[in-house]
Parts: sequence; C-alpha cells; structure tokens
Amino acid sequence: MWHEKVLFIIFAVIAIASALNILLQRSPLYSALSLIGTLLSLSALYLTVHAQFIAAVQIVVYAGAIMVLFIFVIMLLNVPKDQPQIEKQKGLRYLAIPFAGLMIAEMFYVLRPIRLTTLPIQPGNPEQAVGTTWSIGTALFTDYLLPFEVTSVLILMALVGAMVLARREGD
Amino acid sequence: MVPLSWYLGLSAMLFTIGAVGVFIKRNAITIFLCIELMLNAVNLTLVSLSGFFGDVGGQLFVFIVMTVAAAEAAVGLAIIISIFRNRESLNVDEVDTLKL
Amino acid sequence: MESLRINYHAILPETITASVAVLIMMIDAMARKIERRVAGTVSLLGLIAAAVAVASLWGRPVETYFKGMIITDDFRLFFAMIFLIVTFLTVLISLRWVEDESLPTGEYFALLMFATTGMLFMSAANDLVMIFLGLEITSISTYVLCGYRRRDLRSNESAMKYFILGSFSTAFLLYGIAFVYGATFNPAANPVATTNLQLIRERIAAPGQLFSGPMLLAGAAMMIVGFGFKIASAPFHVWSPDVYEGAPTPVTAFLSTGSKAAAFSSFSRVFILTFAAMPFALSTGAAHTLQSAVTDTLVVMAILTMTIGNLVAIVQSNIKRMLAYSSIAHAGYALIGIVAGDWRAVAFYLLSYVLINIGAFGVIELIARRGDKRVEITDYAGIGFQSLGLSSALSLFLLSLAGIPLTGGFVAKLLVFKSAWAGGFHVLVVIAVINSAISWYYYLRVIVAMFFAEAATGFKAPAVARSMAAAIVLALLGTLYLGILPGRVLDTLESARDQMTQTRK
Amino acid sequence: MNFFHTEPLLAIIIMAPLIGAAILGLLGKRMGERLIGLIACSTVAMSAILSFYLFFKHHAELEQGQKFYDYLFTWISVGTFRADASLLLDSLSAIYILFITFVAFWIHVFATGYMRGDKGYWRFFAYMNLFMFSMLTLVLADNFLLMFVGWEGVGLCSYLLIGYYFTKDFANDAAKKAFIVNRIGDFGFALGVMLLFLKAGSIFYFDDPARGIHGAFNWAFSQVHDPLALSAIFAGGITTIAVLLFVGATGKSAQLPLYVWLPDAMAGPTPVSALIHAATMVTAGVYMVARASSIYSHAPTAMMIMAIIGAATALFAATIGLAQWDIKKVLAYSTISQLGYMFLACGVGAFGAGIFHVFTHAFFKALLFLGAGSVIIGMHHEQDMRRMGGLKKYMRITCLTMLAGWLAISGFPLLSGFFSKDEILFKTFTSVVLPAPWPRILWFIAAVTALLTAVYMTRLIVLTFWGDERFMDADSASSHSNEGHGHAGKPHESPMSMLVPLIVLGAGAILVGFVGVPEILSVGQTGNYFEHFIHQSVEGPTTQFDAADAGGDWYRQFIEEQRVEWILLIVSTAIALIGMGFGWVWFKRKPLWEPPSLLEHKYYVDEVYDAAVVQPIKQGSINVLWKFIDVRIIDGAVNGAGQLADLFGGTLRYLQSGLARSYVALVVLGALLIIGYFVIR
Amino acid sequence: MDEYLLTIIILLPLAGAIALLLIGRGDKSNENVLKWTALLFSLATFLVSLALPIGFSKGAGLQFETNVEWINAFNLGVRYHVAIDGLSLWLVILTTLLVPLALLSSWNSIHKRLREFLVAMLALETGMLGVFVAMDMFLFYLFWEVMLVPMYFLIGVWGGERRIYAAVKFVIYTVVGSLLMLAGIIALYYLHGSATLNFTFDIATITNDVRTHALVLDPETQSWLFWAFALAFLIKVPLFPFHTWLPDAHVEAPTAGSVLLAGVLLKMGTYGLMRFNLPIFPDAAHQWAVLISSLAVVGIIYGALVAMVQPDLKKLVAYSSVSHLGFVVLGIFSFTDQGMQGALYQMLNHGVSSGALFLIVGMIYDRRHTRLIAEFGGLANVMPVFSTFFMIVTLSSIALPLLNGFVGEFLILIGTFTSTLLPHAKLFASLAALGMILSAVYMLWMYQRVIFGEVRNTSNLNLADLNFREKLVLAPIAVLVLVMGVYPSLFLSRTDQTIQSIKARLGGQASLPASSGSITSQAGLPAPPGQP
Repeated sequence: MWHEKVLFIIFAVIAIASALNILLQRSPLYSALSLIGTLLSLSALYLTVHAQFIAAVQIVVYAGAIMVLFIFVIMLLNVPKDQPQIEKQKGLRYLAIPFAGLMIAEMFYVLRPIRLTTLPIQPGNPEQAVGTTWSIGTALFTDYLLPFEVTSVLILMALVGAMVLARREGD
Repeated sequence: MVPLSWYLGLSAMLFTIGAVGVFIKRNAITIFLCIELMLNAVNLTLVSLSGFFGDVGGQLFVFIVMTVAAAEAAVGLAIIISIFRNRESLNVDEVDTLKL
Repeated sequence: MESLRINYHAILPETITASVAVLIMMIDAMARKIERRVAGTVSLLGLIAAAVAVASLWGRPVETYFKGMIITDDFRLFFAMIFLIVTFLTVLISLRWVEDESLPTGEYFALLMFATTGMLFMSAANDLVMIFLGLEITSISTYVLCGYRRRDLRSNESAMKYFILGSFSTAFLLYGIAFVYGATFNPAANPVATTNLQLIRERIAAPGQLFSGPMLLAGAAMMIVGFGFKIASAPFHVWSPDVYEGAPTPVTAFLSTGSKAAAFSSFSRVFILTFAAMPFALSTGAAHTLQSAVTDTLVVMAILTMTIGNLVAIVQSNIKRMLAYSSIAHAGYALIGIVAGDWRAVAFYLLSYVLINIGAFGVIELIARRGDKRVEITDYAGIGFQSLGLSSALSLFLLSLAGIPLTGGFVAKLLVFKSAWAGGFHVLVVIAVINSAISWYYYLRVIVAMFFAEAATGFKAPAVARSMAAAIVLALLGTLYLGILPGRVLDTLESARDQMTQTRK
Repeated sequence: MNFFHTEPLLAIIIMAPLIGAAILGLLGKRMGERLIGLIACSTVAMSAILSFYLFFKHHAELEQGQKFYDYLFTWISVGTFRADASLLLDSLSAIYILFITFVAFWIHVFATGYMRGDKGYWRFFAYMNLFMFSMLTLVLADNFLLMFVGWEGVGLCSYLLIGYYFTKDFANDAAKKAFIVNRIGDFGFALGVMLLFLKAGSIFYFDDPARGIHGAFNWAFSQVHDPLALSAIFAGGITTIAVLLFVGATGKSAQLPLYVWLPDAMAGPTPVSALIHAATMVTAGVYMVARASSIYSHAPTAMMIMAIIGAATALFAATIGLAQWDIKKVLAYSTISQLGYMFLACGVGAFGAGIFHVFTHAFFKALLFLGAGSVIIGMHHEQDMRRMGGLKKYMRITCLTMLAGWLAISGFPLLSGFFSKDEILFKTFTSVVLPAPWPRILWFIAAVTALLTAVYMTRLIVLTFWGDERFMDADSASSHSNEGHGHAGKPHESPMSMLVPLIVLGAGAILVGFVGVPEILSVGQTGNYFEHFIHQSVEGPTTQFDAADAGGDWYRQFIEEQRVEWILLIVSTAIALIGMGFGWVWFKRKPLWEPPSLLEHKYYVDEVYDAAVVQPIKQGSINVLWKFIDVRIIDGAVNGAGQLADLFGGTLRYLQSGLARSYVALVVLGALLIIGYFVIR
Repeated sequence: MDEYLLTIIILLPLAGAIALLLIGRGDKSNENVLKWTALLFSLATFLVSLALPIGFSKGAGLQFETNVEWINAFNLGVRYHVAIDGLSLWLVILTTLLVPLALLSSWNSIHKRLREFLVAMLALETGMLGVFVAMDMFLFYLFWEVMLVPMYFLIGVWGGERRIYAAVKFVIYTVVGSLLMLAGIIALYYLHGSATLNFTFDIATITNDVRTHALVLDPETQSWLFWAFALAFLIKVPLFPFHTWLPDAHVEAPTAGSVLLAGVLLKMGTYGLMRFNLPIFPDAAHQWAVLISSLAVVGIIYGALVAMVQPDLKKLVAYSSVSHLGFVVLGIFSFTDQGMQGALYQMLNHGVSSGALFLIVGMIYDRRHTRLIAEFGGLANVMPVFSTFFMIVTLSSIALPLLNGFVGEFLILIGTFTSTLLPHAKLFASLAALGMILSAVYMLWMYQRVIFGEVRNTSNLNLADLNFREKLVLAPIAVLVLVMGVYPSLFLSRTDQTIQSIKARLGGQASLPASSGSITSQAGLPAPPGQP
C-alpha cells in the first residue's frame, strides 16, 4: 500500500519540518504557528490509524483553542523586538545535536523490533470500531468515568490558578 | 501498510525535537510550545498504539492528556504573564536570581 | 464485561477535599472580603472530614472500583493520611501568613485543597491514567502556589522554573506511560492493552506475554525520570532548591513534603507493587531485567541524591535553600526504601519526614517574617535564647532530620536502613550512614547560629499566632510520638494491606 | 616446729607513723611546735621500741630463719593475681626496721631543733612520719607489690621533702627530678615484678600456708642457672627479672646511670638528707636486691652487672665527691659511692656484707649529714666549704662527732665502716660468683675508691673545721644553694636537741661495727654474727666458678686460707690511713685547691642528659608530636575531610546555575543515561 | 522495687530537668532555687543509686532488670530493657556521683542561662546513665546519641572562645562513629535475626546466642561488625589517632562539662568495647587486638608527651586522658582477668581523678579566668588547701600506690604483660609502662609550675583559698581516691564475675578466683599460669 506510506511520509515530513521550525524561529508567534502546522499534520496521521474522534478533537481543541490561547498571550504581551537577547550558557545549544542524536538512537533501538504492520480490520459496526465517537463516548462514561470526572477538578483548579496569577493587583 | 514502528519513530523524533527545544530556546513561550510539542509526540504514540492494537484506552488517554495540556496551558501562560509583568521580559536566561 | 463498580465511598476523601475547594471558592465569591478564618476553618474541617472518610475506609477489603481506576487498600489510606496531615499543618501555618502577606485567601486554600485532592488520587490510583491525572492536579496547583506572591521576583521565578521543568518531566512520565501501555499489549487478553496497574503486573509476571520487552524497559526508565523529578532525586533534583527557595515558605513546606510524599506513593505503587511484584529470584525475562535495571538505577540515584543533597547543603547560607538540599538528601534516604522494595518503610519515612519538615518550615516562616526577609542562616544568630521556644523547636526538628533517636527521624531511618540491609544493599546502607553523618554538620550550623553565636541586632521574637503554634506543637508531638512510641503506627503499617493482597474479582 | 608465725604487732610499727602523719597533716597546722615534735618523735619512737621489742622477743626464731606474718587484708585479688596488705618479719627485715627506726628517731629529734621556727613545721613532720610509714612498709612487706607501695611511697615523701622549700625553684626542680628518675627505675621494677608474676605465678616472697600462698622464690629455687651471658638478659627468664629489678634499685639507690637525682636532692632540709638520702631510703635498693637474693643467686649475669655497676658508681661518685665545694654535695656523692659498695657486695654474692654496710653506713652517714646540718645552722645557712674553716673552736661537739663519722667512713680500724668496708673488699676479692679476673679488677676499683673516700672526707673535715676562718669575708656573696636567708654572724654551736642525736649516732658510728666482726677478728665467737643472722633470710650465691679454671690450685688454696683475709685487712687499713694522711696534709696546705673542672662539673652528666634526653623529648613533643602530628596531620586530616566536603559541595552547587534551561539539559542527560542503561540491559 | 530502681534512677534527673523548666519562670532572683533544685535532684539520684551496689549480688548476671516490650512491629523487637551487671554498676555510681559534684563546682561560675545550663546537665545525666544501663542496642544507641545534645549545648553555649569549633567537632566526630555503629547494629540485628529467627536488639540475648553458638558469625563479618562498633567506641575513648576532638572539647567546655566529659563520657567508649566488641565478636577482637593495642600504646606515650608540653591546663589534662584511656583500651584487649578488671577499674579511677582535675582547673579558672600554666606559680603560698587537694589528685593521676590510679594501671599492665591471647603482650606492657614515667613527668612539672615557686604574677597574690563549697566538692573525691587505692576489693569483687564471663567468651580459661595456688593443692612447683 505504497500510497499510505507516501501519505504518512508527507505528513511526517510536514510535522517534523514544522517542529524544527519552532526551534528555528526567533519569534514566538511564528513558532506557535509552526506548532499548529505540526498539530494539523498529526491530526491527519491520526486519521490514518482510524482515530477519527481524536483527529477532530486535535484540530478543534488543540489547534483551535489551546493554540489560540497561546497566540493571544503572545499578542497580549507583545514583547518588544529590540529586547537584547541575553544568552547565558551558550554551550547548551551545542548539546542539542548530541542529545537529540542519542535520544533518537535510543528510541529507535527500542522501537526497531516492533513488527506490527497492520491495523486491525475495522468492523462494519461503528459500535465496535475503535476511534469512533461512539466507542470513545462509551468508554469515556464507563471505563474512564472517574478520570473523566476528575478532569473537571483539574480544569476548575487550572481556572482558579490561572485567574489568581494573571489578574492584576487589587482585583 | 505503514508499520507501527514508523509512527512510533516519528513520535520519538518529535519528542526529541521538543525536548531539545526546551533547553535551547530562551523565550518562555517558545519553550512552552516545545513542551506542547512533546505532549503531542506522546499523543501520537498513544493514538497509533491504540489504533494498531484496536484498543480504545490509548485514545481516551490522549483525550485526557489534551485536557491536561489545556489546563497546563492556562496556568503556564498565567505564570508567564505574571513574570512578564514583573520583569518585562520573556527570556528565561534572565530569570536566574535563584541559583547555586 | 466487568461491572463499573461505582462506589462513592471509595472516593469519598477525594470528593470531600475537592468539594471543600469548590466551597471555599464559592464562599470567596459570595463574600467579597472573606475572612481567612473562614476559608482556613472550612479547609481544616474539610480535611478532618476527609480524614474521617479515610479512616472509614480502613480495614475494608482491598478492592478496585470505577473499572479498576481506584483501589482501596491500606497503602492508599496510609498515604492519604500523610497527605491530609501535610495539608492540615500547611493550612495551619498559612492561616496568619496569607493575611499578613495580603494575598488572595480563598484561592490559596482552594488551591491547597485541590492539590490535596490530586495527591489523594495519586495514592488511590490503580491506573496510570489516574496517577497521571492526580499528578497533574497536584503539580499544576503547586505551580500556581509557588508563584503566589505575584509581585515577588523570586516567587515568579520559582513558579516559572517549576512549571517549565515540571511539565517537561511530565512529558517524560507520559511518554513512559505510553510505552508501558504499548508494551503490555496482549491480543489474547481483554482489554488488549492496558494502563491498569494490576493488569500490567500480571502481564509482566506472566512469562512471554509482553508485546515488547524493550518498550517496557524504556517506559519504566522514563517513568523513573518523571517520578525522580517529582521526588527531587538526583540528577533530576536541580529544580528543587531554586523552587523551594523562591516559593513562599508555607508553600515550600507543602511542596517539600506533600508533593514529594505523593510522588513517592505513586513511585512505590508503580515500581514496588507493580513492576517488582514478583520476587526477584522467581522473575524471568523482561520482568527480571526490569527489576535489576530499576534496582541498579535507583541505587545509583539514591547514592547521588543523598550525597549531592548533603554536600551542597553544607555550603548553603540560606536556610530555605539548605533545607531544600536537605530534603533532596531525604529523598535519597527514602529511595533506599524503594530500592529495598519496602513501601512500608518508605511510608513511615515520609510520615515522619513530613511532620518534621513542616514543623521546621513553620518556624522558618515565623522567623522569616513578611516577604521572606530573614532567611539567611546569619539572621538566626543568637536568637536561641531570645525566643527559646521557637529555637528549641527548630533545633529539635533539625536534629530529627539528622536522625537523632527519640524522634521520628531516627526510627524512620532505622526502618529504611534495616530493610535495605535485609535486602542485601549493605554498601548503600553504609553510604547512607556516612551521609547522615555529613548532614549533622549543616543541621548543627543552624543550631550553632541560634544558640552559640552572638546575637544579631534587630531581632524581635515574633508573635506566634495560635494556629501556627498549634501546627508547630502538633508537628513536634508527632515527631516525638513517632520517635518514642512508634509502635502503634508501625503495627498499623505492618498489618496494612496493599494491592498485592487483593483477591481479584 | 612451726616455721610461720603470726605477729600482730607488726602492723603497729607501720601504723604508728601513719597515724602521726595523719594527725599532723590534718590538724598540725593549729598545733604548736612542741606538740608537733612530740607527736612526730613519739610515733617513730613507738615503732622503734616495738622493733626492738620484737627483735629481742623473736630473736631466737629469727636466727633460725623463721618468719612472722601479719596479714591485714587482701589488697588486690584479680584472677590468679593476688597482693595482700600483709607484713613479714624475718631476720632481714628485722635488722632493717631496727636501724631504720633507731636512726630515724634520732633524726626526728634532731629535726625538732633544726626546723625550729620554720613556717611549715607541721608539714615537715607530717611528711617525715609519712616517710617512716612508707619505708617501714617497704621493708616489712611480704610481697613485691606491697614493697612497691613503700617503694613509691618513699619516693613521694622524698619528693615532698626535697621540694619542702617549695618557693625555691631549684628545690622544686630537684624534687621533680628525684621523682622522675625514680620512676624510671620503678619502670624496671614494675616490669620485673610483672615478669616474676608471669613466671612464678606469685608476687609473694615466701609461702604462707595459712593463706594458701605460694612464694615466688620457690620458683626461683627451681630455676636452672642462666648462663653468664648478655643474651640471658633478654631471654625473659630469671636473669631478665633480676636485671629489671636491679634497674629499680639503680633508681632508688642512685646508681649509674640514674644517680643524678641524689646530689640535687640535697636541696631538701638536712635532716631529710640524713634520713632519706643517706640512711634509709636510698638503701632500699640494696634491701630489695637482698630480699630477692634467691633470684639473683640464680642469675649470674645480673649479679655481674650489679657488681660492675656498683663498683663503677663507687669510683665515679668518689671522684666527683673530691671536687665539690658544697658540704652536702660532698656527702651526697659520698653516699652514692658507698651505695656502689653495697651493690658491689651484693653483686659478688656477699649480700650479708652489703646489708652490713647499709647498717653501718646508716649510722655514720646520718651522723655526717646531721653534723653537716649542725654546721649549716651554725654558719647561718652557709653550705659552701670555701666560706667555712676553723669551726672546731666554735662547734666543739659537732666537730667531735663529725670526726667519728669521718673515721668511720674512711675505714679507720675498728670503727663501724672499717668492718663493713673491709668485709666488702674481702668478699669481692674472693668472690666465686664472678669469673676471673673480675674479682680482682673490682677489688682494685673498690680499693681505689676507698682511698678516694678517705681523701675527700678528710678534705671535708679539714675545710670545715680546720684552717682559716673564711666565713667572715664572704657573707655578701651568699651562695645560691642556701636553704634559707643567711645572716652574717659568728658561727655557733647547735642546741641540745641537735647535739644529742649527734652524740648518739656518733657512738653508733663507732660501735655498731662490732655486731659484724669478721671471724678472724672475733674473740671467742665463731663466725660473723651479723652475716649469720642475715643469711637466715638471704640466700648466698649458688654459682660457683671453679677457681681452678682461672688460677689453678694454688689460687684456690690461697683464697681459702684465712691468711688472705688478714692481708686484705691490712691493705685496706693502709689505704684508709694513707688516704686520710694525704688528705690531711694536702688540704691543710691548700684548702682551696681548685679541682679539675671536669670533676667539679660532675663530668657534665646533667648537661649531657639534658641535651641528649630531656631536650629532644621536650622539643620533639612540642614540634613534632603536638604541632606537627596532632595539629597538622591528624587535625589536618579531620579538618581536611570537612574542607573536602565543603569543596565537593562548593563544586556540586554549580550544577545549580540558576538557568532553567541548563536544568532541562541536565534532566535530559539523566534521562538519556537511564534510558540508555535500561535499553542496553 | 528492684525492677523499677534503674528506671527511677534514669528518670530522676530528667524529672529534675522538667521541674527546672517549670518552676519560677520569669523571676530573675530565683537562681538559688534553680541551683538547689538541680542539686537536690542529682543528689537524690546519687542516693537512690547507692542502693545498687548495696543490693548487688556478686554474680555475673543482669540485675535490677526491667524488660518491657517497646516496639514490636516489623520484627523490630525493640525492648525497654535496662539492667546492670558488674560492668555497669560502678559506672552508674560514678555518673551519679560526678553530676552533683559538677553542679556544685559550677555553683557560681555560670552567669548566663543558668536554668538552661542546669537542664542540660540533668538531661546529660539521664543520657549517660541510660547508656550504661541499656541492655537493648536500640536503647543503647538512643541514649548514646541523645546524650550528645546536652553536651553539645554545654560546650557550645557555656564554652570558651572557640566553643563553636569545639562543639561541632565533638559532635561530628562522635556522630561519624556512632552512625557507623548504627549500621553495625542493624547488621547485627539482621544477622542474629536470620540465624536464630529471633529478631531482637537485645544485647544480652545476642551475647548469649554468640556464646552458645546459636549465632555464628564468620570471621570476615565479625571483622566488619567489630569495626563498625569499635570505631564509634574508639572515637569516644578516644584512642589515638581519633583523639583530636578531645583537647578542643575539653578546653572549651565549661568546668562541669569537662568534668562529665572526662569523667563519664569517655568511659562510654571503653564500656562499649567491653559490652559489645569483646563478647559478641570475640574472634575479631583477637584478630584486631594487636592493632588496637598498638594504637593504645602509641596513645599512652603520645598523649603523655603531648600533654607534657601543653601551655594550657585543660589541654594538658585532656591529653593526659588520651594517655590514661590508652591504658584502659590496652587492658581490655589483653583478654586477661587482670587486664580487663584493671581496665574497668581504671575507668572509674580516671573518672574520679580526671574529673577532679577538671574541677580543680575550674576552681582556679573561676578565680583568674585563665588556664595558662604560665600565668600561675606559687599558689601553694596563697592557696594551701587547694594545693593539697591538687596534690592528692595529681598523685592519683600518676598512679601512686595506695591511691586509686595505681591499682588500675598496675592491673592493666600485669594483665597485659601476662596475656597469652594478645601477641607481643610483653612488648606492649613494657611500652605502656613508660606511661608511668611520663605521667609523672607531665603532672609533676605542671604541678610545680602552677603551685610551687614564688608568686610571680601579682594577680595571684590575693587569690582566695577554697571556700566551703569547693572543699565539699573535692573532699569526697579525695576520700574516694584513697579508698579506691587502699581497698579496691570493695569494687573489684562486684565486677569479678562479669569480667570472668566476658573472658570466658574470649577463649581464655576461666581462672580460679583469687588464689595464687596453694602448697597443699599443688605439690612441688606450680606451673606458671599462662604458659602452654
């Protein structure tokens, strides 16, 4: 199925290129936009493993909501361009290549033996197909009921936290 | 078919790029973006595993990770805002009064 | 299909703390100028209620609920009690402080309660998802708490560093979880892949059932990074001195005890009760490799942690920072318990450690005054006899940290060392012992400053609020109780059941 | 016949002075001088009377070598080691307590006059009584450890009394020196006792069936003779014990090389010099050797060493005595010299002769010292003979009694010293303990010493009592070695309390020799009474060098005949007379003849000791042990460990650069390492 | 009653300390009340403790025993087990005696923080007593460590110029040793537990199991454990070359602290050696005896030589302690009755005489506020009574017969000399005997420089002689010095059986008590003991 591989390679290349672009850009705004590129290509890759729901959520929530929040903050803070770019410990950047190389090598060493090449046959009934809204919804309110509920605590807490930090003095 | 290991490999590369980005970038927001990239790399692993295994658990995990990422984003950005208010800078290298 | 097993009793403590957090926010929202007393009292009452709930769960059969997400074993409950004690004392030492610093009161206590909820979930978790969630709730709320003094550069910096490094390490933890999830794939089983700890344990234990041994190992390694970060063990400890120093003192107290203890609970749950559940000699294949690799790594980490913590603590001049290094060292001692595979020793260690440390930070907070001004050890010169009570209390806490008998610190060390010795880690024990000796030096420095040095000018004995006094006295009594009459607690621990003793339904 | 008896009165002999000392020590400060003197003298008198009483009461038994015990209590008893506080009276200790208490009593009497007006009168007599207790304990002990008690006790009292004038630095130095040098000897003594215990399993001298005690000397009797060889000293056998004990004796009895304390000890009040440093304490070494004769007689090497050291000391001290100006120093060297004789006697196996010399020496030397004391008092605390002269007309009685002492010590026929010294010379010459030619060499040395003795004693008498009156012109340059502050004025005779003892002792010096008249001189009696009596307790030499090896039959016959004794008697008489005559003539003519400075400076021995022993130890302790090893090395290591920890801490803290990014890098590094380790497993 | 006696003795000083904390707060003028309270409590402790030797039976076993379960979880088997035997009996009495004397001696010399000072003293007493009576390793370690704290404060708060350095050095030194001991305790506990399935910290049980071979430790393990314990004890003793904390601690500590430090604390090291190292690790004790004895001998000579040249009185006495304690260690490792009895006795002697020396130094320090020998001279003229007491103590310290020091030193020497279990015993004994000479040198020289001569320093001209209180302090010591020298059987007879039982474990034959063989039983020549 060479076209699937081509498709994978295209999105993978986009994802990696955008990811690298995050590092290469000086401006956080462009970095954020690059990240969105990665997110979108990931979303496409999700589809290739039949994770439709997550792919959608990736676009809607991640690329949509979260990244917008980022960009909003970037705009809000509006860091002056002429700010001197102090860099202490310049040596760190030279660690990037060896560290990255080592990490990728280690990961590949681990992942190399994995020989799973076929996705399970998707049954015709969406109720049994993994990745559909149905199956995810079902699992969310059965198996993952508690985590799901607990996320509400998390979000509430984050709300309170963000509020208390970000509001101006005297509020 | 595209083998599972390709997905996992891609994920590893993205994770690595994110991890490296965290320590070579100096802008707090960019660093944060790199962390988000790492989370997404993990998500890719989870989703692809889940897809290849035919097990919904991984995708639910991703769903929760996204929530967490959102929460983290909110708080993280609040912290960045708060520090920017005091320092008028986002360069993390300037934030080193606590050391040794 | 397994039943859902919804049981609200099983998550009652967590429910109570979360609800109290919400309640505080609501009170805060309704009454514009909330009295610290109200928020504090509500928190304290909530904590007591949660403690009662924990107690009510004690002794019930070890079972999992919510599809295996939650377990009610004594392991969880014991740790839950530690967390509740931590928060209780933290609330007590914060009551006056929040007001003095004129910080948003409601949010503060609410965040504390949220953090507690997260910690409770961490110890209750029987699934990596729950561990992850609990960890995140705890972490994110403590990020906020670290930066709680918003105008203070040090507090900002503390929050930022904690946040960057915390979420970075979370990514590792998450990646590790993902790998473990992948490694336990078994097409013949239901579910085919899992994050449930008991299932993971069974699959590791059963020979040849793993999808990928290397993935399991790599996953475990990355989880060590994640947990190692949270417990501040070397080489992942670097954040903690900066964060502890910069954070407001009560938060430091909370951070160095509560979140550390929570991380240890999950660490123990995953690495002792799940990964190393098989006796080492009986394990084979990946499980065997995993155990030996984990043990080796943790031994090295424990040694590094203790040694770096103690050595660098010697050269510190800021008492908060010194205690930060000291708490790194203590993480090293507690790690020995994990190496030895004895979570009971770890639990007791943490129980005594949290009491001591919060007590110590309470005194430091009092002496530091508003805005953490007096935190250099030189500021302690000669205050010993000017405020004898506080200084004596601090001395006792420090000595207890050093491990002097009659205090919890000693019994805790003894237990940990004993387990390690029984496990054959003789060299580790000796190194730990030498480290203890080193640690005396810097603990004594504070006592030297307080009692032996000439009085520094401008010290006035601080007025001790009743809540603060209560906290210090409680911590003191607790420390002494654990040192002199540890029998009850130890008996309880000894009879405590963990998930291993569960009969699976 | 019961060989062992019990005599409870023995305890009183030692206790009486102790009680006296206790009373004086605790209450004496508030007493008058008369009362103090009364208490002090009466306690000693009580001991003396008891000693005489017991001597005569048990004379018959003692003469048969029977023993009297007085068991008080068990002092130390640990494992097999046992030391009792128990006393033993046999012929040896009986003789000793007799002359000790007798002489001591008269010296006490003398001292009541001599010390009159001294601020520390009570203290002085407390010490003196304490000394008597110690000395009597030493003598009456029935085991080596209790002897050691007395041994150290007399050392302590000697220390206290030498340093009696404690504001004087030289006195303090002398006292300290005496104690320390004695301790060096005691070191040997203690080791000897320990080795004896190791070998014999007991430190008691003799059996006492009543207590189940087995004497150490039984073991000695069972020993085969060690060969006469240096190696025997280090063999750890009986010879080693004997040599170690003798080291103790050289300390206490001021023999080479440990004699140096005795001349300095003259810093003490003169009665002290008379009692302790002439009559009693210094002869403790001889007593001990005689007591341990069973051991020595099985250790020919030790005997030989003892004989040689004794002879050498005798000669050495005599030469120094020739050149001293201080009247007490002359007497001190004379004492050392005489002690050398005693050891020579013991060394050649003539323990009886040695003890006999102790006995006579006690009288005449005490007399000489007391006489010197009388002179010193009469001269208003002047001791330098260069500022004396012509005193005979001022101090007639003192002069007369001193003359008796002079004649006695010089060996004038029929006086006490004559008998004892002659005995020693004779026994040396005819000794069968030493291989030839040693007896003759030692005899020659002893004879030369006898000549010198006569010369320097004559010098003392001449310089003091005859010649010009040199004291009038030199009062301003009062010697630094004065005991008190000199007051210019005419010499005067001493009070009766001082003269009576002089007279008594003078009589003694003349007469006591007759208890030990040698057989050839004795009229109507067989054998030497004294020797016979003593030999009930003292074992004669058991070594016999076959004289035939050395000189053939004629020689054996020669020495076995009485003729040789006569010849030697005449020779020694001649030596004494020649010495006295030469001295008289020479020093009458040249009283202020400058002796060779080597002699005047005592061969510079003190200086050599100081440079070779004292200073190296002191400087080494300061600069090497303390300031280098202790401070630099050990403490340096300790502090260095601390600094090392500091250094490590100071280095490791730079991990903490303060930059979040570097922390991240560190986390990544750690993660890579751990993952890498896990992966390659 | 017997059962609780020791507990009462331990807790009485603690009760005193608590009472002191409670009474008369805030009132400045009640110093006398505080002093009297402390003194009465310590005296009461002493009086109660006198019941111990009276009720003591001369057997080897534990007496006045209390044995209660304390912590039983996790097989810990920690017990509150206190008891005394011959080893600890007199050390307890020594402690209870020295504390009131020390308190009395500093009656007027503590000018700041009197209450806290007294509290520290009494707490220290509890700690010291606890060490001697604890029969459980956990309990032993507990007292061993806890006692550090009051001592640390005594040095650090009421000490001299360099008190901080001294206090920290003292604690760190001790802690390094004692933590290694903790590792040793844990290891021993574990080894014993796994061998006998009886997990316990009980010293008596473990000792007994070693004796009955229920617990057999292989030589290498023994060596490790031996050193884990020995290091702690040898540092405390202190044996050369672990001694450098001692001079500093002594010099800086206040008089009362020095007295207890020298009098009692140092004994803990030697006590520990006899309580743990010899009975529990007999093979290792044999194996290392030569090394330790060598160090002891070096310590004897070295300590004496360095003491000789010290310009500071306290330092001199401190180094003399190094020398004296060297004797004790040597005696212990002679493995003979005489050596060990002597060692035990010498501990008491040293406690009495060096305690007294520090009292004496404290007395002149109170008057002149200096301890430099060069500052004094001629004190006999102005302080005759003082000089007399000083002389007695000096003589005791140089082991004059009929005073206490002699009995101990001689027993040690003869024990060492005749030891068949210690290689090179004769050499060690001979070298150690040099200490007798040297002690005379440094003590008498010091005495001479302080007491004799003319008064050169005018500030010494008007020194007051001892007052009644000071005489009261020194008189019992003088009496004790004499009694212990003249009639040691009073003490030795109660320790004999215990020493025998320790010795029995060391492979030496138990000897018949106190008899040098009799003619009736041994016809002919007695075989010298100790010869194969």
